[in-house]
Amino acid sequence: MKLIESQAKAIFAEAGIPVPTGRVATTPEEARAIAQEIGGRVVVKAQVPIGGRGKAGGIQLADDPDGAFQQAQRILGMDVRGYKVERVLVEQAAEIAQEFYLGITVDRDRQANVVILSAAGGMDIEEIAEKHPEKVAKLWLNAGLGLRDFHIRQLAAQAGVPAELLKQLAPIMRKVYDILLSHDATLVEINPLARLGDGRLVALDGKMEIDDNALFRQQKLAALKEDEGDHPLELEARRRGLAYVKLDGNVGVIGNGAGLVMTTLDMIQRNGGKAANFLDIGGGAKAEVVRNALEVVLSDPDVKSVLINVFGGITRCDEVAQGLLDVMRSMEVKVPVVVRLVGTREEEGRRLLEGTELTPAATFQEAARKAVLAAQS
Amino acid sequence: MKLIESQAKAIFAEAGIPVPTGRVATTPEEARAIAQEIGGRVVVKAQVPIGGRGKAGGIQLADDPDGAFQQAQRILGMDVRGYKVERVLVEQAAEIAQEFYLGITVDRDRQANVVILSAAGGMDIEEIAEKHPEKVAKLWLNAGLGLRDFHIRQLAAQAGVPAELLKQLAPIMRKVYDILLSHDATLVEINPLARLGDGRLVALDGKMEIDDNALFRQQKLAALKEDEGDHPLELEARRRGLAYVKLDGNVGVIGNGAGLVMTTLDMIQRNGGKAANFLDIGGGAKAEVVRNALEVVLSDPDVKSVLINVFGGITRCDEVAQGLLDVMRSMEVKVPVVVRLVGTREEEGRRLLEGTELTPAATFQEAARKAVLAAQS
Amino acid sequence: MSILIDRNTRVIVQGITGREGQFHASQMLAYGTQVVGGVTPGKGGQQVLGVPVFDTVKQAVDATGANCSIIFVPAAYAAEAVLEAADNGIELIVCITEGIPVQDMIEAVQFVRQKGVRLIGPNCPGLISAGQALVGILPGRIFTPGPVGLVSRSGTLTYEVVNELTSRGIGQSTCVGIGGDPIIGTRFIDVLRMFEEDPQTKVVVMIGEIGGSDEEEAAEYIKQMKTPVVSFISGRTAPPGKRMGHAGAIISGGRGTAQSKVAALEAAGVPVAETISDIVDKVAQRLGRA
Amino acid sequence: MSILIDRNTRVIVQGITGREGQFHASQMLAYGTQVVGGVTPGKGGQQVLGVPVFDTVKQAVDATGANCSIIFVPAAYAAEAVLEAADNGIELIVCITEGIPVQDMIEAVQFVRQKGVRLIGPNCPGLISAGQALVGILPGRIFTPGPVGLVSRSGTLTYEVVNELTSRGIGQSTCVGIGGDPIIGTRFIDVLRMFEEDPQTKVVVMIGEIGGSDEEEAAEYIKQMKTPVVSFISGRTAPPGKRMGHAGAIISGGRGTAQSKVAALEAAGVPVAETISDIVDKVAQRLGRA
Repeated sequence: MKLIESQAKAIFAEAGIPVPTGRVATTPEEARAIAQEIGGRVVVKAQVPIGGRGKAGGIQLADDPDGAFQQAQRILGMDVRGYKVERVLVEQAAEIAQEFYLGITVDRDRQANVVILSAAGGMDIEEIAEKHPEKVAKLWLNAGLGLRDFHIRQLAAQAGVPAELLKQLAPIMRKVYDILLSHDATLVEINPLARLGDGRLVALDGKMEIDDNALFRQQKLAALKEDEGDHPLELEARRRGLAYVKLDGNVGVIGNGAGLVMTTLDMIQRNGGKAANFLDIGGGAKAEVVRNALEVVLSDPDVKSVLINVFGGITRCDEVAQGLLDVMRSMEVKVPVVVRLVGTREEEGRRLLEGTELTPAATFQEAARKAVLAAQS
Repeated sequence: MKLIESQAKAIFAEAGIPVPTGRVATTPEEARAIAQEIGGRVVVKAQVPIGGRGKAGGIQLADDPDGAFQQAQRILGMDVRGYKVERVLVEQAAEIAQEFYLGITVDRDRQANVVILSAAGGMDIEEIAEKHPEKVAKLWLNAGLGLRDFHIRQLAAQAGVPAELLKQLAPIMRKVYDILLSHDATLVEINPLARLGDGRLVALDGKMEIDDNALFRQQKLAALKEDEGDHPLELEARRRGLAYVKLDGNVGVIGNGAGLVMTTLDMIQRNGGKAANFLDIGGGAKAEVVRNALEVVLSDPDVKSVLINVFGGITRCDEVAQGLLDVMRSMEVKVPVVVRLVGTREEEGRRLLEGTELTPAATFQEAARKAVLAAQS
Repeated sequence: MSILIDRNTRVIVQGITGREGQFHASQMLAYGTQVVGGVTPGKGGQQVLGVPVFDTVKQAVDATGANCSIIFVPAAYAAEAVLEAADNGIELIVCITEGIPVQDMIEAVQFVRQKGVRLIGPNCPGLISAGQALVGILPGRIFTPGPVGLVSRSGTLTYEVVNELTSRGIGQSTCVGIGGDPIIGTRFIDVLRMFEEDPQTKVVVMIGEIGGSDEEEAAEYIKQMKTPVVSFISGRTAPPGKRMGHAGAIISGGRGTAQSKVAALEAAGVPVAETISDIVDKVAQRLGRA
Repeated sequence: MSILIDRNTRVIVQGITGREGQFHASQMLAYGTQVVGGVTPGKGGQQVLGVPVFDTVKQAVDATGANCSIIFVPAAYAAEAVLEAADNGIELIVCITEGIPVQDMIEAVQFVRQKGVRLIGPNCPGLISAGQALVGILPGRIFTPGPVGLVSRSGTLTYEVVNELTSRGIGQSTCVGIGGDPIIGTRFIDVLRMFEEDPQTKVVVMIGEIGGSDEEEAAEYIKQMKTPVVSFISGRTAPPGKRMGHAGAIISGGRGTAQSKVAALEAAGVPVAETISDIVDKVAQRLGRA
């Protein structure tokens, strides 16, 4: 899950990383009050879980409380790349002398956390890496050793960060690494980490990504999870414990195994169709799970046909068939459902489905073709 | 430096390891007041930096405050293997069901911290290891990995600690390791770690050894250092920054390099004498250091002769000679001083000492012989 | 021959008293795997499926001489189980558990590497050397001994391939599911190296998917391999930024697309199949059985 | 030949701008050692003794191709300096610093071992390959090339021996001061193994002292050595429980006595000299020059 700027900055501040004075407002009146409190010039920033808000006009300066009111009024409700702005962060405006990039993230290829530091902050790290590759310093951490002072000196030297900033930079870097570990983050990013006119280093913008697998031990963060701008069907599927992704086609898909389901989506496209979703019921699914899966897929108004593609290994085909039957009996299914069941208890499964309205298919290819045809008719 | 029971227990309590209720008293009246506060049966324990106080009568039970007064009166001032008891710890008496040994210490051979756990607590670990080797579980820690739950299960299984105690034991073990690292200890020992009648695990006695090399970053512990029962000459030498050990002979020894000085002591003994001290002035010593060293050695009333044995590598013989001259000029030296100077600027050094009362020696052997003879005369 | 496991592999099951652990232990035993013991803290002394249960891996290794461990421990404790196995002389660790926190796995993978221990997974179906030993949750009955080595990030998809291979009379040497997580102990390139050394394996099937760059890295290595490799990449139609079931199956920052992987493989001269049947056709071709 | 260092060793000095670092760098240069640079955080860009100073070991290694580092960093930062060197491709680290906290060294020694890097010290005088290179603080002028390898826990005592060897016309191959701390990177047995492989070294002198059991362990190894070893142990009259100058020179819990070491060495057939002259006599004997 992604944390937005205001959430990341709250965590930074708690850890002792300097951030500008500010607070979140949900109304223009609140924005004015916060600007009043802060005094002087403020910046009003749209809080959305996506980049590009600056270009979209979601970041504006205001000279006084009334200006803050007006800017908040303009930004709140704005659409930033599909996300409606419901909150703005009102912060003391900063006089920036220089911008740095500081991030720690997981490098899956090196199987390590990697610290990235650059003296060319403010842009996306991909952009920095492309435009100024020589200004990007990277260092992969040994988990046992952690982030040491010599690492920090190495990074600073390589990134060309002035030596006089090391005294401020070192504790910030250590705190970023502490935050990464203590919050089970896969990314903690400060960009820009700004040197102000008075020489202080301040985190002007921040981003964090939290490992969903670790939310069981990150109670505070887990509570924020629902706030994400996910599709309502994704939220519903998550509540039911299903690995579901909403897509923009019209063939509903249910299968077992991520690779099998991805391949099913690919096969649907090969046959001229487009999947409405990804849904993996996993290994050894019981009838109950299958019922839940089908209910979620059928509740999607985009779905014009459904393809159930199961290779029975641990998963038993008769269990899958039973789950399908349960749904057919409890609700009216208005779209064609194509079913391919292969493997463990295949015969038993097919027998259960005989005489129902489900469309059987013998092969992967046949199933994809039939489902696409059904959706088009 | 060694921490005594009350100091170790204060650290345990701060870390959240259960210890009996109690406080230190320096007078029988205080002991009575503490016993009154605690209520019920108490134990009065001599606080000395040495083992064997139990056998010496330094641990006594008292049924009531008056009993505590009497026991404290008896124990305070008592001599335990050369240490005068100036403090007693008055603690709630515990009903012990079983005693365990738990310690973490530095194993220099394996270059690792080793955790030691035994179900046969109460005795010295050497005694346990000898009498019940099968009951002693040891585990060497990887610094990067630290002490993990599986280590604790492994130790408990091997030591035969009942599984139902694991829930209490695990956090205590983790805290002992945390204390070791956070206090730069080379030993943290709880012995006995007692299971009481009600099932609780409590640290009934504790010991810690702190790495002298780390006192620069252990301000609180460094402040306790002066409290140690060291010889006054050792304290004085430490104040002057000298590596000095008081011994029980009568030949004062000064040399450069620990091995050289140890060998000098050995040579003195080979020649029928006995050294009054060990004193290493280290490498590259200036005249000032030599002067300090000689002053400390000469202030020892046991010293009947002094042997200065220097092999000049980085250390310059003329610097050493100058330091000796400074002392000879500033005070009356009443005992014979034998000097062997070899190596860097040997000639210059000898020339400086010509015409003084110092006794020159050409070889290691000659120097030792002359110093021993001088002490005997 | 085979890689990683064979008839002589001595396996313990960490988490043997759990539902999953016990069920799959029974399947492994049924396949003929030497399951010699299990580990569940607090349950030492019990017997499960006729094998002894221990409180710790150390006890299990001391008592049984196990050299391999398969882990069915819940996600919150699974990385610790890996550390315990690696720290106690286990040479091959197979971690089935899904949903282990990434930071836990970074530590575990680095420790395992430092110890010179081989870890397969996590979030994987394990592995099987057809006709010899099953250390995993793969459906043993679809496998038959033969010349095809398989390595895959996806379980079920692999079963589809194996099923079709077997039905067409083409057997398998070893099939390794390396797992769907971003941080895994063994990657394509590691397994390819082993197949390259294995005399039984005449053709290798590599089944990749979106996310990361293991396939691209493997493509570089395959250039110098003597054993032919046939590949398949799933997720060609997956949208960016969405996790497709596997925690590791995600296109992020424009990296890890199926297109990038297909391009790298094709540049290395590796045929990339379009469908599962196509994989099997290409394998048959390379075995001269087309 | 020699062990560990020779004419081609490329050395950087960590802490080169300090008083000690600079003085000994000049001595090493004077001896002919290839000192190629120095490291002092914050002083990068300066020149000291004609060699460049860098902020980090990485920069120094990148710029100079150094493969060896000698550390003169204050005790509070010295273990970190060891980690930095080990993490940046240095193959041989010589740590002179005295007074490093034990827990810092445990971590550093374990990390260095894990990286496959060799650490000499800390709290040691370093080493010298006579006539070739000096990486340490030993007085170079007393050494002369020859057949005797020395390994010692004590600096000055070793100089006494070398001085007498040289004055009697017996030269040295390499002399290694392994240090007086309880936790050290290289122990007697490690250096003995190297001398055993070194064709130049015909006799080894091992100078031990009270504390620990390195000498006892070495005695076990010497039993199977072809190169003869002569030994000396100081501290025969040291009282238990007292640190004799070196942090590692302490008899604790009845272990680490000179008597135990002498007994172990004698049991292994190693002659233990009683005096320094006696060491040299025994060496001369073994060289057939008695």
